[in-house]
Amino acid sequence: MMDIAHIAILLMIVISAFFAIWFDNLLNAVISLCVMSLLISLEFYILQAPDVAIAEAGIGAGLTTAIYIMALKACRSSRWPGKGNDKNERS
Amino acid sequence: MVLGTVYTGFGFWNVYAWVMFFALGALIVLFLRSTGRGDYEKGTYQDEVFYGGNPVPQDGEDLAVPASSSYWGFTKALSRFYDVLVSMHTGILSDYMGILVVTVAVISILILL
Amino acid sequence: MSWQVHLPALVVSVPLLGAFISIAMVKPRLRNLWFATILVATTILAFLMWRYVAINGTLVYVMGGERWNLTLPSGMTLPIRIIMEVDAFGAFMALAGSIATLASGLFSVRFLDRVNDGNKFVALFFLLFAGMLGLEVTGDFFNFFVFLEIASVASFGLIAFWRDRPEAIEASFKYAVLSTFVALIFLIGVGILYGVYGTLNMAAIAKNMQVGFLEKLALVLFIVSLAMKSGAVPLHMWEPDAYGQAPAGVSCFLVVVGQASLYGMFRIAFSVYGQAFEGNVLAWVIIVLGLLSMFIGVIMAVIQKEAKRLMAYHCISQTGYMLMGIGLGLLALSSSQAMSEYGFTAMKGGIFHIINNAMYKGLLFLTAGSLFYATGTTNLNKLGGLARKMPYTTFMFAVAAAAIAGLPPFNGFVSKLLIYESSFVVHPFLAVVAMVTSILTLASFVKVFQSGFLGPSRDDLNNVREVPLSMVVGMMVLCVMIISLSMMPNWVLANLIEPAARDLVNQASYIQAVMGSGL
Amino acid sequence: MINNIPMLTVGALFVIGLYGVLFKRNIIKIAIAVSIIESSTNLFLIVLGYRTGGSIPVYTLAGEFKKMVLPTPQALTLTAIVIGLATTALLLTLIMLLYKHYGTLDVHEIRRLRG
Repeated sequence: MMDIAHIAILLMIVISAFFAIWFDNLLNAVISLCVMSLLISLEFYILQAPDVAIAEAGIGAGLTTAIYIMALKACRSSRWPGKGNDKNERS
Repeated sequence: MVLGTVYTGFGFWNVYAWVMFFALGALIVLFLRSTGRGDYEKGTYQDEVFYGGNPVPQDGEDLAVPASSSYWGFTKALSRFYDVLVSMHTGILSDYMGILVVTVAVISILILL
Repeated sequence: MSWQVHLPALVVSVPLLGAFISIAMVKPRLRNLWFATILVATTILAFLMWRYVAINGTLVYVMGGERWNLTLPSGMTLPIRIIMEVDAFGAFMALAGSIATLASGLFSVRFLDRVNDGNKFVALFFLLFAGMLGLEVTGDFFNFFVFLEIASVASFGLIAFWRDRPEAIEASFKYAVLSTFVALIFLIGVGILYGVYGTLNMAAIAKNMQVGFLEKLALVLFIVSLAMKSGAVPLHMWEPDAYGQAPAGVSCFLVVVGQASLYGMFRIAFSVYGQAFEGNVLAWVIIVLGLLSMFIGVIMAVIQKEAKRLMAYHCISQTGYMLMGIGLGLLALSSSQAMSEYGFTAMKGGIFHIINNAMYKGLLFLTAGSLFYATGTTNLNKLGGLARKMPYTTFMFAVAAAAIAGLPPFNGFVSKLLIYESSFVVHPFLAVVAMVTSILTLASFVKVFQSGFLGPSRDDLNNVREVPLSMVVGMMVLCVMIISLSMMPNWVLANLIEPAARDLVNQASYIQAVMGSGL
Repeated sequence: MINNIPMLTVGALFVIGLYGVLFKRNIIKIAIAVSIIESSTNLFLIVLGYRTGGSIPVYTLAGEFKKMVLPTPQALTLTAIVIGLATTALLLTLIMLLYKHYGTLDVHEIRRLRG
């Protein structure tokens, strides 16, 4: 039973990593990355490393995602004045 | 004259011999200079630049050879080689990463096998 | 026990202290004073460390304990503590690096007046300094990785310091992605070695080294990652961008940081793997990397128009000389006859070239920086006739250019001579490439000299004047170093270079210093 | 068999990340790919220290277990996670500045420095 859960988590890690690369929408990709980090922290817990799991959940899943989302917001709104602020202008 | 002598295992080289050589050269240069004409005067027609008989441009920029023109013949002769080299430096990050990965592959083939 | 045994820890912690305190400095004058004080102090510490190592042999420092290992009740000993190990080669690298850093720091003091956030510059500068010295004193693989990352992160910040210039950001971004990837590769290599040997201590791994598939894989990862960090062709693409866009003082500094990565590569190739790695493949890989770096670096330099970018390409080609010189030493490692015939000479050449390159390449970047300070551009098409207006800079440039091109009375010639003569024994082709590179180096610096300093003066550069005194002093430090290295080749070879080369070759003494006869 | 599956995951994550770095054109995607490679390295270190049936390497929590997983890789991973955060933050800062200057996130258009 434990083994099946373990394998399922590993599989889900790979799938979420794949989606993090595959999604064209950047927000979805970042959320996928966050899910991957959470699953990896779960995997760390299974591999008997609870302290690393806490660090990964806090830093990898929490802080890193926050930074990514801040960067995404900044990339949508901050441009030199005069160049337009429309996010659909680029693709 | 052991001081300043470097033995390379195949020969030797002495720094002070060279310094003396240069000092000697400098003395000869000074001697030649002292035999020059003494009737040179600053601020007269002797100061004027001779520019092939043409009027001399006021700004030095028009006189100077720009850096991109130096070794023109060299780069022209090797232009095919240079084209390849310059096109290697594309400025695209993905290409650089690709070269890195290919290098890892090549070196691992060499060392692992 | 004298206080001097703590030197390896001090050379890392003093710049770190400087970094963290300099953020809090409010007044620019106070900050500049602090900057200069910590720089001089660290350089003195590095010098004392070099002297201590020269007198007492390899210095081992254990962080937070007397002994590096732990003996279990069952009688088994485990290498557990963080150790720092400085042999003559490491001490030599630290000394050369800190002299160049001192010069670039003194040069940067006036540069700081022009920017608003000078505190951040100082903090990053010291962080990079600590990272560089850490790379050179550590005896532990994971610490090596940590210092590599400290140095990388600080250098991303410094390269992008002119953040209103798009090119600087671009260069920093490219370097950041490549360098992060490469550091992770290095970490994987460290993990592999840990998985096999169960320890991170370089000497302990070296002692038990049995080269199999996994060790070779780790070696590939180490070599590639450190070759990229030191900018060897074909992994050099970031280097002209980064060195060309960084502030000039920082470019001068990045040269020695690149050499610290080179130090790591040689440390791993000689001290960790050493004779356990059979065959000549590794040596030839390093030599071919060196040949490619030399030739392609210089051939690209000839066609550059931007002074700093041109010098950055030269930096690649000079790295090639070091790789080739020390690679030849590695080639001769397994046979003592080949070692005495050409290997040791080549290594002396390579190691001498490391300090030479730190000095004259640093000086060249500083002269480019003072050109930029005085005229606002380093584009050679827009310069001309500066020799009369900037006599000191011109003199320094001429000295450095003659030294880097290997013109006889200067130090560049000595190291190149040693490399030529020893590489000729292995294969004449190597020596020919080295000489052609030297000629092209001269050619491209003649181009810089001709279009930057000679020629008629231009109207748009009429009110250019010589750079301020502290910048001249910074350049003077390196210029004096170049001239004294040139005038005393015997002393330098006997006291600086030979002990370093001997310690690098002698793997047994490296292991012995840490492990004693135990384990 | 079950012990090798985490290793396979490490490999798969590394390959996915490498694919992203090499073939994705958006620089935020490249940063995400670098993060994935980082995670794979962390996972690699933890898996390296794992011993089947081992317990938490904390003496008071270990109970009557005889075997512990190796503590050193866990300490290394903690450091690596923090370093990873620092580099990711720096990369994203640079990306924000790049977008400000160039107005694009396409890596093929950020190439003023070449030749």
